[in-house]
Amino acid sequence: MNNEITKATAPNTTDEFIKGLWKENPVFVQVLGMCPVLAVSNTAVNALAMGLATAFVLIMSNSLVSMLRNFIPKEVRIASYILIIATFVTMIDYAIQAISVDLHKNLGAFISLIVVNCLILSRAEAFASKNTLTKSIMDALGMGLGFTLGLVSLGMVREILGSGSIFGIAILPDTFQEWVIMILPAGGFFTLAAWLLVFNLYKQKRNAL
Amino acid sequence: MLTINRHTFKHGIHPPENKDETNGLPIRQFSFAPLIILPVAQHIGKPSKIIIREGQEVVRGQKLAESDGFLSVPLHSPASGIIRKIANVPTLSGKMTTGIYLEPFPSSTQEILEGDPIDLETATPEEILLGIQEAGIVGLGGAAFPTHAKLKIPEGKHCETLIINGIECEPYLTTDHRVMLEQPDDIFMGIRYLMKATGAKQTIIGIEANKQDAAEFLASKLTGKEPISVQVVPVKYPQGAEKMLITALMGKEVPSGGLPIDVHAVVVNVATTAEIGRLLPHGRGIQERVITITGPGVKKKGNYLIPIGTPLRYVLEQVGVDESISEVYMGGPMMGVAVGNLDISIVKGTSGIVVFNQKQVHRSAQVYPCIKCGACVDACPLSLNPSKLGILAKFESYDKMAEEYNLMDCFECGSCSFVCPSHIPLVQYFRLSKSIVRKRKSKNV
Amino acid sequence: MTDSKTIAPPSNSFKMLRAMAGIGIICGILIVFTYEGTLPRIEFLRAEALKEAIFKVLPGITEMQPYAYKNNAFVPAEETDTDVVYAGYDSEGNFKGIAIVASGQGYADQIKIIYGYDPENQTVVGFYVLESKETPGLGDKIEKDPTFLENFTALDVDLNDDQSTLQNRVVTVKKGTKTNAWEVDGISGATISSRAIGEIINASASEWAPLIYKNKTAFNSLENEQ
Amino acid sequence: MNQESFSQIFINAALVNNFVLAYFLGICPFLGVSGKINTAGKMGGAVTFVMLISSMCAYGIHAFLEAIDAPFLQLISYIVVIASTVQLVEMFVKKMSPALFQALGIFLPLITTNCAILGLALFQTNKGYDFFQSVTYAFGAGTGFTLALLLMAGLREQLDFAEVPKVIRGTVLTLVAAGILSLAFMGFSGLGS
Amino acid sequence: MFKQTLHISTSPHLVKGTSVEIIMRNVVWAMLPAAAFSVYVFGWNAALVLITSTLSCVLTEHVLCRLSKKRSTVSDWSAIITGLLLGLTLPPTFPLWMTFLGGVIAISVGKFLFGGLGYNVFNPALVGRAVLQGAFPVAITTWYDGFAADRFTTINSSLFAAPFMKPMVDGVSGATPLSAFKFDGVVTDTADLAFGFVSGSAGETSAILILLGGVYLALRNFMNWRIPVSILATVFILSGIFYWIDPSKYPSPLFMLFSGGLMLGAVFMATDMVASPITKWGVILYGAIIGTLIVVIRIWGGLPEGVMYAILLGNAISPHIDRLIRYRVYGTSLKSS
Ligand SMILES: Cc1cc2nc3c(=O)[nH]c(=O)nc-3n(C[C@H](O)[C@H](O)[C@H](O)COP(=O)(O)O)c2cc1C
Ligand SMILES: Cc1cc2nc3c(=O)[nH]c(=O)nc-3n(C[C@H](O)[C@H](O)[C@H](O)COP(=O)(O)O)c2cc1C
Ligand SMILES: Cc1cc2nc3c(=O)[nH]c(=O)nc-3n(C[C@H](O)[C@H](O)[C@H](O)COP(=O)(O)O)c2cc1C
Ligand SMILES: Cc1cc2nc3c(=O)[nH]c(=O)nc-3n(C[C@H](O)[C@H](O)[C@H](O)CO)c2cc1C
Ligand code: SF4
Ligand code: SF4
Ligand code: SF4
Ligand code: SF4
Ligand code: FES
Repeated sequence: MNNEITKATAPNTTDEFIKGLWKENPVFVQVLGMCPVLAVSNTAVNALAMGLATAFVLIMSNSLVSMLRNFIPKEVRIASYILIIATFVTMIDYAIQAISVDLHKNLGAFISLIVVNCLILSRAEAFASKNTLTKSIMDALGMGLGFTLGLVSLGMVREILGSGSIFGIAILPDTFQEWVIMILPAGGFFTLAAWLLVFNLYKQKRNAL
Repeated sequence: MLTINRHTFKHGIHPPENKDETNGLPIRQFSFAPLIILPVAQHIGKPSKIIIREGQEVVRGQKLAESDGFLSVPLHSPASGIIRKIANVPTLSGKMTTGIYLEPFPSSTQEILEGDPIDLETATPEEILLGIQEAGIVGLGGAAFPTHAKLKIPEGKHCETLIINGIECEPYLTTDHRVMLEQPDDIFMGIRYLMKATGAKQTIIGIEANKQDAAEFLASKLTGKEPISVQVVPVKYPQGAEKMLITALMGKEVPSGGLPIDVHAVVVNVATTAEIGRLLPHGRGIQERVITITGPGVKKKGNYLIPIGTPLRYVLEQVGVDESISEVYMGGPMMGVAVGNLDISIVKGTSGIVVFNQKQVHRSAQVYPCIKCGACVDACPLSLNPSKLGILAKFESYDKMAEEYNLMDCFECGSCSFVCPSHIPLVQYFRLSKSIVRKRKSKNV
Repeated sequence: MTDSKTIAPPSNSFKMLRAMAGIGIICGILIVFTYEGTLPRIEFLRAEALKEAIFKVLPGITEMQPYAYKNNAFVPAEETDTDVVYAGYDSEGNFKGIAIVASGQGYADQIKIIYGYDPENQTVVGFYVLESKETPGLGDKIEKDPTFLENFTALDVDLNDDQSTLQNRVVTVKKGTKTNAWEVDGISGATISSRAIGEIINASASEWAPLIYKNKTAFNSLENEQ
Repeated sequence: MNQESFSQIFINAALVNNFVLAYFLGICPFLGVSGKINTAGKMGGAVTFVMLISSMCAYGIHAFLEAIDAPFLQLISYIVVIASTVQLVEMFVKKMSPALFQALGIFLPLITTNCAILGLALFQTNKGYDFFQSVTYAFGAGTGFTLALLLMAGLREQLDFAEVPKVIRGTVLTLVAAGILSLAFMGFSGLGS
Repeated sequence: MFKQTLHISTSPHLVKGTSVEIIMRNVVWAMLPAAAFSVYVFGWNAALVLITSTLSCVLTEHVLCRLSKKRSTVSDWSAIITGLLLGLTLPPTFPLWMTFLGGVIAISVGKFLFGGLGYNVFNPALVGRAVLQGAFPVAITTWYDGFAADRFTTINSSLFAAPFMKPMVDGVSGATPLSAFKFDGVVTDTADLAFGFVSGSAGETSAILILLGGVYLALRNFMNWRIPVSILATVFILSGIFYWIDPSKYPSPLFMLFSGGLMLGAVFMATDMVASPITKWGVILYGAIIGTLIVVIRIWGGLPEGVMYAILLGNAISPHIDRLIRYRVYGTSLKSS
C-alpha cells in the first residue's frame, strides 16, 4: 500500500528523501518500530546511536534488496529480506561492540532487535523491491534519518527532563530537580504520547486552514 | 387464606407513595360532559369498526363500533345521546385518529342497555371469552391489551394459576385499592369467570402491604370453598408488572421474551376482573371506569367513576386545578404519559390523572455523564445494566445493546431513570433504542 | 495469496535455490568478515574493561591472574572455566587480594558487581558495579555515591572460629547508623538497592571467603606466563 | 549458570519486568491488537505459544552454536528458526481453526517479526538459563504479555465509549493508558527476589 | 384557567432527588475531618499542601474546559475531591510546585484525556500521585514526624523550593511505620497508628477519622460500602493467616489495617465509582483483588507500601470484572418454551 502512495506523490528522488523526514515519518506518522523508540530513547546519545544503527541497516538492506530485486523470486523474498537484514544487524552489532562496550551495554539487546523492526522489512518489501538503487537509497536515507530524528527528539526531551542534560552534557543547574519518571518506561509512553498529540494538533490546525 | 410474604422480586425502587390523600376517599360518580369524544382506537390491536352514522341517536350501552378481528374489541356508548360527528380526534400520543363525538341527552335517566347475559354455570370457556370480547374489555391495568386475547391459552399450553393484580405500585394512584374495598363481589364473580375461561386451578390475589385493609377485607370474604388466596407482598416498585408479580407470588421467573403462560400463569388486573364480574352476568358493555385524580395541583382529589370519552379539560374543570399547573399525566408518575393537549379524552386504559404544578416540576436540569455509581443496576428489576445500555445508546450502538445487553427485555419501568444521580434519561433512551431495533429487525425480515 | 498449491516448475525452484544460496553466501561472507575484523578489538576492549574493574577493586595492584576453583583447589584458569576469581599482585609480584564477581536481585533487575577481598586482613577492600538497571538518580547511587562507596574500603568479613563462614552477616543499615565494621551505611532514598548490595556481598563472601582463606597460599606466586 | 528459582523467574518475567510495560518489547502488537478483549486474549495465547516454542528452539541453537563455536550466527539462526516455526504454527492454526486464524488476521505472521519473541530468545541466552529455566521464562514472559494485552484491551473497550477529543483518540490515548499501567506495574518491583 | 403551557416530559416524572453534585459535596464533607486532623498533626505545612493540590485541580479543570470550549465543570465538586485526596496522599512537606504539578497531571492526564468526569479509567488522584512518585521518588518518600513543636509557627523550607528545583532538606526526617517495619523490623503500636501519632503522608495519620467519614458516606448511600469492607477484610484475613504462621516474620493484621494509606485508599480512593466495577459481586471481587495485591506488595515486594499500585491495578482490572460478573438478566438461562 505504501508503495502506491509513494508512487503517486513522490516522483523524484529528493522527494523520496524528504517524505521520510516529515510526511511519512516512521515514528510520528507511521508509528512503526515502536519498541526501540521507547526503549532506548531515555538519553539522546542512546537514541542517536540506535537511530544511526537502524539507518545503517536500512540503507544497506534497501540497497542490497534493490540490487537483487530481479534476482530474488517472489516466493522466497521475505525469507531473503530477513536473511539480508539479519546480516547487516549482526555486522552493526559487532561494530558497536568494537567502538564502545559501554554504548553496547546501554543499547542492550535492542541492536539485535533491529532485525524485527517492521520499518526495515516494510521498506524492503514496499519500496526497495520495486525501485531502482538510487531511489531505494534515497528512500532509506530519508526513512533512516526520519527515524533517527524521531528517536532523538524523544531522547532529548526525556534526557533534559529526566537528567537535566543533553547528549550527556549538563545544561541545567545542579539544583534542577530531575523527573526520574522520564527515564522510566512510563516516561517513554508519556513522551511519545505527547509528541503524537503535538503532531495531531498541528495536523488538525493545518487541515482547518 | 391470607398470607404475608416477606420476600419479593430482586432490585426495584421505593418512590414516595403519596397515596394517603385519596386512598380513603370512596369512588364517586362523575357527571356527563356536554360533549363526549371517543377515539375508536382505545386498545392495543386493531381499532374497532364504526357501525353508527352521524346524527344517529344512541342508547347507553349500545355498540358504537364492533370488533374487527380477534385482536379487537367493540366500543359501547357511555351515555344515551346523539352522534354529532365522526371525525378525527386528538389522542395522547399526539396523533389524530378517527373518533366519535357524542352529545349526551341532558338529564336522561341513563338506563343501561343489556345484551345476552353469560351464565357462569352453563357457558363454555369459549363463550366466556366471546362475552369478554363483546363487553369491550381491555386491560385496565394500563396496557389496554384486549383481555380475551390474553386469556386465550395457546395450543399446547395450560394455565394453572390465575393471578389477580391488586398491586398498584404506581405512586399516587388508588384506583385498584378502592375497587378492592368497594367491589369485592364483582371481583369474586370475575374470578369465577376467569378461572372457568382459563381452566386455572387456583387464584392468587396479590396486594402490596400498603393496602393491608383491602387484603384483609378480601380475605374475609373468602369462603374457603374456592381455591382462592390473598397474598400480601412488601411494597416495591414495579411490583405490578406481571413478571415481577409472578416472581413475588410464585417465586418463578418468566423466561426472557416469554409470557406468563410459559410458567402456567395468567395475570389480570383487579379492576379488569371486577368489570368482568359486573358486566358479563348482564351482557353489558363497558362504559365507564374508576380513575384516581390527584396530585398537588388538584383541588378536589378523589377516586371517580368517569364515563369513557369524557374530555380531560372537562374533568379538570370539575375537580378544580391550580392556576400554575404545569404537568398533567395520564397514568401514574412513573409510567404515565405527560399530556400536551387537554382536548384529549379519557379512554379505557386511563387509570389515573396526576397533576403537578410548577413546584414539583422544578427539577435539576443538569445532566452529568454516567459516573457508574451502579444505582441503576441495583434498581433494575430485570437485572439489566442500564448504565452500560445508556452509554451504548449515546453512541448509537443499538445492535450491541440488543445482542449483548438484553435491551429488548427492558419493560420501560423507569426505575433506572428514577435513581440516576446524573439525571440521564435512561428509559427514554431505551424506548427510542427499542423502537429503532424493532424497525431494523422488521426491515431485515 | 491464493490457496492453490500448484507444484512449482523445476526451473522456478532452481531459481529459488539459486537465489537463497547466493544470498546466503553473500551474507555469510559479510558476517564472517565483520566478525573476524572486529573480534580482536572487541576482546581487547572487554579484557580492558575487566582489568580496569579489577584494578579498581584491588587498590595498588599492577598485575592480575584469573584462577578457577576446580577439584577443591584454585588453579590458573583456562578460557572455558566458569567459577573464576581474579588474583591481584603489586609491582613487586606480591599477592594483594582477590577480585570476585557476584550478582543478585536489585530494585529493578539483577545487579552484577565485582569486589576485592583481602584474605590477609579479611576485609573487602573495593567495590565496583558491573551491570545494573537501577533507577537513574536513585538506585544508581550505588555506583556513584562517594559515601556509599566508602563503605567498601575496609568492610569487615572476618571468618568465624571454625572458618566455615562469616563471623558477622554483612548488613546494610540506615544511612548514618553504621556502628560496626561489618555494616554497610545505606543510601536514603535507595534503601532497596543499597540493601541488595549488602546482601550480594554477604552471600558471595560467605561462599568464597572460607575457600580463599583456606587456600590463600595457592595465589602467592604470580606465574609470569605472558 | 543462573541460580534463580522457577517461581522467581516466572514472577520476574510476568510482573516485575513485564515485557511490554517494563522492557518495551512487543509494543506494536500491544498497540495494534489491544482493541478487543477477545482478539487480545487469542493474540496473547498465540504469542505465549510461539514464545514457548522459540525458547526451546533458541536453547537448542545456542547449544549447537557453542559447540561449533560460531556465536556470530546466533542472530541469523534465531530469526530463521523462529520464523519457520511460526510459519508451521500458522499453517497448523489455519487448518485446525479457521475462525481463530481469521480473528488474528495479519498478526499471526507478524508474531515472527515481533521483538518480544526474539528478545526472549536473546535474553534467555544472555542470562544463561538452562532448559527448564528457559521454558519457565518463556511462559512467564508470555503470561505477562497476555496480561498486559488483556488489561489494555479492557481499558480500550471502555474508552471506545468515552467522549474524547479526536486528536487524543487512538494511539495517544492508548499510550497514556499504557504509561499509567506501566506505573502501576512498578508496584511489583522487588517482588521476585 | 388553563393558560399555562404544559411541559411535556417522558416518564418517569419522579426522580429520587440525588445528584452527582450532592454526592461529591458530601464526599468532601466526609474527608474534611481527616484533612483537618492532618493539619493539626503537621501544622501549616499540611494545610498549604492541601490547599495547593485542591486549587491546582480546580484550576486545571476550569482551564481545560475553557480551552476545549466546554462549560466549566468545576461546580460538580469532583475536582475538589481529586485535589483533596491527592494532597492527603502526599508528604506534608512536599514542595508546593510538585504538589501543583501533581494536581495538573491528575486532572489533565488522569481525567480530561480520558473524557472527563465519568470516563476516567484510572483514579485521577492516584494517577497524579503515581506520576509524582515516578518523577520525584526521593521527595515523595521524605517524611517528617508529626507534632513538631513549631508546626504552627514555622513552615518547612522544602515547601517553597523554587519551581523545577530540588527541595532543601531540613528538619528531622522520620520513617513511616511501614518502612520502619520493612527495613528495620520495627513495629509501631496500633493505637498510635489508629489515632495518628505517626509520620507519613497527610492522610495516613487518622485511620479513625477516615473510617468515620466512610461510615457517614455509607449510611447516606453515597458510597459503596462493599469496597472498603472487602479490601479491609481481605487484608485482615490474609495478613492474619501469615501472622498466625510466623508472628516474628510477618506484621500483625491490626498493624496492616491501620498503617500506611490503606484506610484512605480503601475508604475514599478504591470507592471512586467511575473506575470500579458496577455490580455487588464485582465490587467484592475488586476489593479482594486490591486487598491481596496490598498484602503481596507490602510483605514480599521491594516497596514498603502498595495501596496506590494495588488500586491502580484494580482500576485496570475492573472493566474485566464488569464483563465477567454481571447479574443474570431476569428470565434468562431458563429456556423460553
Ligand atoms: C402481539 C401480542 C400478542 C400477545 N399475546 C399474548 C398471549 O398470547 N397471551 C398473553 O397472556 N398475553 C399476550 N400478550 C400480552 C402481553 O404479554 C402483556 O400481557 C401485555 O403487554 C400487558 O402486560 P404488561 O402490562 O405487564 O406489560 C400479547 C401482546 C401482544 C402485543
Ligand atoms: C412497570 C410496570 C408496572 C405495572 N404496574 C401495574 C400495577 O401497578 N397494577 C396493575 O394492575 N398492572 C400493572 N402493570 C401491568 C401488568 O404488567 C399487567 O399488564 C396487568 O396486571 C395485566 O392486567 P390487565 O391486562 O387486566 O391490565 C404494570 C406493568 C409494568 C410494565
Ligand atoms: C520510580 C521509582 C524508582 C525507584 N527506584 C529505586 C531504586 O532504584 N533503588 C531503590 O533502592 N529504591 C528505589 N525506589 C524505591 C523508593 O525510593 C523507596 O521508597 C526507597 O528505597 C525507600 O527508602 P528510604 O526509606 O530510604 O526512603 C524507587 C521508587 C520509585 C517510585
Ligand atoms: C466515594 C467516592 C470516592 C471518590 N474517590 C476519588 C478518588 O479517589 N480520586 C478522585 O480523583 N476522585 C474521587 N472521587 C470523585 C470523582 O468520582 C472523581 O473526580 C471522578 O473519578 C472523576 O471522573 C470520588 C467520589 C466518590 C463519590
Ligand atoms: S513488525 Fe514489529 S515493528 Fe512492525 S508492527 Fe509488527 S511488531 Fe511492530
Ligand atoms: S508492509 Fe507494513 S506498512 Fe506496509 S501495509 Fe503492510 S503492515 Fe502496513
Ligand atoms: S426501564 Fe428498563 S432498564 Fe430501566 S429499570 Fe426498568 S426495566 Fe430496567
Ligand atoms: S444511575 Fe446513572 S450515573 Fe449511576 S450508573 Fe446508572 S446511569 Fe450511571
Ligand atoms: S514489537 Fe517491538 S518493535 Fe514492534
